[in-house]
Amino acid sequence: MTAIGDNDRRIEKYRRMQRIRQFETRAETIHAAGEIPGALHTYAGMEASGVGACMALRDDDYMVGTHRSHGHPIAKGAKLRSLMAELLGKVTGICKGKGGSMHLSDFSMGSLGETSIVGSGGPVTAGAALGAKLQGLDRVALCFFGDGASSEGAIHEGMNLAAVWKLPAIFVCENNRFGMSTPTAAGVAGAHVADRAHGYGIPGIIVDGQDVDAVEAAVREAVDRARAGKGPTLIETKTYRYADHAVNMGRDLTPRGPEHDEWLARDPIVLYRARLVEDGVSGADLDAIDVQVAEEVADALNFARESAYPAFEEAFDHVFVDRLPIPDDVRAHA
Amino acid sequence: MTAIGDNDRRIEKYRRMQRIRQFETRAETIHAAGEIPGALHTYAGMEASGVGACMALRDDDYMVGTHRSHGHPIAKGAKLRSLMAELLGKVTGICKGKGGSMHLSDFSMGSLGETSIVGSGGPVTAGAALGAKLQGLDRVALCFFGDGASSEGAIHEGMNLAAVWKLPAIFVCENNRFGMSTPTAAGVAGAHVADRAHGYGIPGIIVDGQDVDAVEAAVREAVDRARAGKGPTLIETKTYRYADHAVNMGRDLTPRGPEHDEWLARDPIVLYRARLVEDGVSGADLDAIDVQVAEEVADALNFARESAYPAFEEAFDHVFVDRLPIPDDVRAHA
Amino acid sequence: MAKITYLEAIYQAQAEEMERDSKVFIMGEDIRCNVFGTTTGFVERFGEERVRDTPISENGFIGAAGGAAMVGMRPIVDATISSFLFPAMDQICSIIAKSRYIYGGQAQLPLVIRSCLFYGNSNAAQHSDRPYSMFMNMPGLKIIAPSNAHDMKGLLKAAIRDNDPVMSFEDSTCWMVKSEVPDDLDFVIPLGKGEVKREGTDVTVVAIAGAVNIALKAAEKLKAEGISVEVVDPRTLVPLDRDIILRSVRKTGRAICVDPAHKTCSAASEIAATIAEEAFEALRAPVVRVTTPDTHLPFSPHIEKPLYPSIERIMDAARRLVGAPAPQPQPA
Amino acid sequence: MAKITYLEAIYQAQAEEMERDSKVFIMGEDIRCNVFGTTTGFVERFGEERVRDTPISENGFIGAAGGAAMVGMRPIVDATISSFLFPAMDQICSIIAKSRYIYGGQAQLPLVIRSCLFYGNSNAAQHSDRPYSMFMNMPGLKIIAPSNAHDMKGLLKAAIRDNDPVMSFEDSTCWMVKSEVPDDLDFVIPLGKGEVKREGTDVTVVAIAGAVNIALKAAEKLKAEGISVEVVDPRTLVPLDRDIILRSVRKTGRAICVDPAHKTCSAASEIAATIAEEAFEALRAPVVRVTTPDTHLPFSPHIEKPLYPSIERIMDAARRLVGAPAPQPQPA
Ligand SMILES: Cc1ncc(C[n+]2csc(CCOP(=O)(O)OP(=O)(O)O)c2C)c(N)n1
Ligand SMILES: Cc1ncc(C[n+]2csc(CCOP(=O)(O)OP(=O)(O)O)c2C)c(N)n1
Ligand SMILES: [Mg+2]
Ligand SMILES: [Mg+2]
Repeated sequence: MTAIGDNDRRIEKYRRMQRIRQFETRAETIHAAGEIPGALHTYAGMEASGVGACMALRDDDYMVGTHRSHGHPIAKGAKLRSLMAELLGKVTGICKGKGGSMHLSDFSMGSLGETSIVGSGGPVTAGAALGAKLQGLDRVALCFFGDGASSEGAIHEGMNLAAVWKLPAIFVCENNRFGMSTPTAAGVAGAHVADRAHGYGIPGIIVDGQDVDAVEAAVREAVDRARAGKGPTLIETKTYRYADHAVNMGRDLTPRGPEHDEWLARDPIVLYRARLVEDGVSGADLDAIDVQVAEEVADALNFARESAYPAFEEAFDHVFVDRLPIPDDVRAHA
Repeated sequence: MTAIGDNDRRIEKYRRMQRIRQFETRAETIHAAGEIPGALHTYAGMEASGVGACMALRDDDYMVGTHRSHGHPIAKGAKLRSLMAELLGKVTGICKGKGGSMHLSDFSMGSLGETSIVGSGGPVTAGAALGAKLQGLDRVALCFFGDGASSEGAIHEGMNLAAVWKLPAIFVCENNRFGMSTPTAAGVAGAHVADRAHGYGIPGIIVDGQDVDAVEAAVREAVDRARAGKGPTLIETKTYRYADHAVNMGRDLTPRGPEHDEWLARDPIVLYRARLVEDGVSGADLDAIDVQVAEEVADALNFARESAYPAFEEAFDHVFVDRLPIPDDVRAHA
Repeated sequence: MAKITYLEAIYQAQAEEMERDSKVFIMGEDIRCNVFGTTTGFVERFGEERVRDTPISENGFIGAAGGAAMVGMRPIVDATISSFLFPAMDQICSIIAKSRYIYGGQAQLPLVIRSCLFYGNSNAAQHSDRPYSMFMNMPGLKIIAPSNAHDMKGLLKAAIRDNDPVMSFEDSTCWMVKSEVPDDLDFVIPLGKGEVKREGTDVTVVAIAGAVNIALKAAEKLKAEGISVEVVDPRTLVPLDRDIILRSVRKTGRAICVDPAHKTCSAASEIAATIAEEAFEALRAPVVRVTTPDTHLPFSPHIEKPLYPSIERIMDAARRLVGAPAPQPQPA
Repeated sequence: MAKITYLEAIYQAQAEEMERDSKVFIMGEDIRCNVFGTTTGFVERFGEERVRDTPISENGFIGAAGGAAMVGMRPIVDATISSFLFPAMDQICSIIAKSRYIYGGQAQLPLVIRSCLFYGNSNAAQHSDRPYSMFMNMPGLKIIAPSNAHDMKGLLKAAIRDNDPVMSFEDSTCWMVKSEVPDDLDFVIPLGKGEVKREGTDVTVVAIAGAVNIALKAAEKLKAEGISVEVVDPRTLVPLDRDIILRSVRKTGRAICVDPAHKTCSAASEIAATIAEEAFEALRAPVVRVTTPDTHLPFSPHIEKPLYPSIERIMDAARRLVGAPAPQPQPA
């Protein structure tokens, strides 16, 4: 695969993958220490999938993600402060502390939610693509979903709807080999999720999910198709998650096979760094990026730690446009 | 296509198709006269699809159908009396008058429901196939669903589940060109519903739905496969419904095209009669069957008319195994 | 003012709002062919882009309404029969009801999900659901349940203009009933405001959707027996106008809650609980519910029809509450 | 008798019934790896055929439980978290709840759908639903909601043996709590029988699921204030043991309904409405509900935790009902 894009774009891909990795490494540590409540599903190992896909999008394109929600917004360009603050449940969090780790969704980056109900992003994506079309905007909507999610009716309905209406949508199945403890083949019929495309009469593409350039190229083609009014594409990125389904759970649920080490040996960031160096980028420049990213992460964590928790009223805001009244008996003990 | 089966089986196919046609012709008339409450969705034009499929099944095999529920039970061998009584809402009806036209399901014939929620038979079928497998029975379960139904998540989930677990299931999509007023292509992505099979790694077969022998042959192959433990098959019968979505609605919702007359010219019963005669069956014998069937239908209608309506208590029976008590205030005015 | 049916009110509300605001569009199964008469001439008037026949895929297109709303559109979804909301339950409960909240106000979801309560006409259990109370238990969804053409039009227009997701439950027993409706293009009824449909002093009947019309007939008959009934129609179930209900019960001291839905955990249960909690001091008699009992709805008309709240059952309840004797049964 | 946790009770009930009856099998997402500890050693003991990991496909496998039940099996489905019932709503409401009825008794549906109420631990709104009241409004579904290991085991065994579909809502706040459970392999608690968990004379607290334990603690503290609380646990929500509730309220004259679910159209609403309808003569005070308010559940623990019914809120309600003064606030 030939590298694509000019140098700056490629550096940006490297930077975003580093951001995801370092952001999560830090998050995992402080989660273990009890600083982050709830479950934490990390994206480590899958960075090339998210970054490659998002780098093929414009800033104003839409994106819908999943419970494994840290990678997608960073891949799309989100700043780290409000993401980290969200993990800590602070009012400065991107969701004001109401979403948490499964919902790091930055709408200013075109996100329309990172939804923790598996498969539920499918219809939303079709709808966003429809909304763009109806408004005469040449935006596309991209749906990230897992291999496990492909079994949900919602994914089928989203793809069928997008295909029937030739909507500018891209469905990216991040096949990381497992849904929790279940190997893909035990939950998903057929050789490849991408094969489902045939039934909808749309292209079904398989791409090396550890190669950020390859992912970007595949998604870019789908985006061009979508913008040209030719309808959706289904892309399957073959990738791998390093950590267990969620981290710090006490035991590993994932039945690792001998291929585990092979996957670790194809780390998307290591691979990309090597390619960049081979293509003449200096190692020192990349080291400098690593350091900058480390500073960003540290800054984000500082910001998050110094931020306040939401006031109790926040619990009653955003159910509707108008804030709900707080019942007296609840307020009395808040 | 070469004819298959010995003469008796072929006569039986003819008889069942006639039964469906005559049963429904009669039902349509008395529905117009107000003798049948609710909506009536007829199967006329599609007889070869149901009869061909069911003749490939054993008596103890399972079957799940749809709102267009008259054809399937008759195809599977059900007697007409309790079906007609059900249409009239009588207590002698197969569902004791509680199901009506959308639910002519005769469990003694292996039926597990004719369900009027579009697509909802998919998971039930997978479950019945699973139940057979778990009990070591070599039975199969067959799901009838419409072209429109293929867009429902439930159909996707049922097929995926059956494929992953290699269940003895057969999914028969009766593609009659429309879902209500919507042409198949306007609701269903892809060239053929059968193409969906590819995504599940199972066979996807297209068959002439007006040729009862062809349908039987295709389903028989799928049944053999299923019984041999090789998993499900998706079969699409290309067929046509003659009447509007439901009959006696005052106006026709179906946007008929020029192919309408071509379909009428390929009536499954007329075609089959011609083939039988060509193969040496005497026209007089077939006429005799037509007359016998007419008598069966008349007998069924007499039976239905003479039957009683359910007592009010019936409304409270079969919610659970134990009959519910009737609230006093309701009973007072029943 | 013109006298129009409930279905015409739906048609007018949709047409006027689509005319007013190009962000409003409508989709649903077989909507272009105008099955129930609520989209007459829409394709010709608004074009195929804004009047969309959907696949049979409720979770898909109702969820898509959510997505389209998030990017700036104002979708109306016609889900036809309420029973077909079950396949779409996840998009309604997990995405549409919750997205604004989960994302801390980042998501906007101005959309309307319409469906009819299709009971009483031998459609059997799978087509006869009246599931609004299920959605009342899910925060984040506004719910209207109008009982006549006037309210239907005013509430549906308000719903389309509202910036929150609104579910409209449309009672098919009201479809053909006419009432006077203002011609004003800006006639809207604010969500959350109930109405006293008839004043009375002895007993309050709080009725939902089509039951309002039955309650009004019962009130008229009870008048002849010397019982004065006040009929309150909440019109909107979320937000529920608890004040108008409590005010009435505080006046009459007696309450009957009439609801065409199944009894357990119904809107009637909620209203009764509210009365028992907040107007207890005023109560002079038990709070009674007149609902459909907790059985499914059978096909056979002879056993289906007696299951719904009826004029007779409301009259019985009212007599019981005021301590009036039941009328002598007529000799057969 | 042995002291075991609620999770162990689930494990034992399932293991014993699978041992007893070869028609019983279990399926669910990631069930073989025993995420919550309710299927320890099951694959080894019962084999992969009877212990099935499913695709992530709730409508598919819950519907498949219906199909398998119709052909003679007795499936247990572990849907893990209650929020994941929404995608399966159609198979539950249209097929499982209705098939026996629609087909006039031809269909048999002996199956159990288990799911946990997963609230209070920063799982955010999409994972924190407590939707049992939605299913209470749908005829044809029996529902259990046990509050301790003893009841969990006895009710789950009864559910597995029952010939109707049963939904089991398992409160995650009870998971690790131990209680004495009989060893008898035939220990079952009949569905539809509530229990008085603590006797008292001044006020009845009817509490649901995990709220029972909070109510018991509140009762203990109120005793010190001279208020005698009777705690009633319906244990089964359908059929609901209305008698045991009414008997208690007729004795105390006061009722508080405590429910971890959202207030509107909750089980608490249903119980309150029942009391107002059938025990009105005995009531000496308003019927009060202590529930989670109608907002979604936020991630941030600081604002999530105060939303649930608490000991303090129950105590406040009890004091109000008996007319006792609230205790003086302590200086900070
Ligand atoms: C509807 C629904 N069912 C089950 C779950 C529980 N769950 C959360 S993540 C997950 C696995 C998802 O697998 P996949 O789609 O492959 O995504 P991955 O976690 O591998 O990124 C499951 C079963 C859920 N959140 N939503
Ligand atoms: C879930 C659901 N959505 C919508 C309907 C209304 N409806 C009944 S039949 C039908 C068309 C079904 O088309 P198809 O599956 O092709 O079957 P056909 O009627 O052509 O036999 C529709 C939309 C329904 N019954 N259930
Ligand atoms: Mg995965
Ligand atoms: Mg069709």
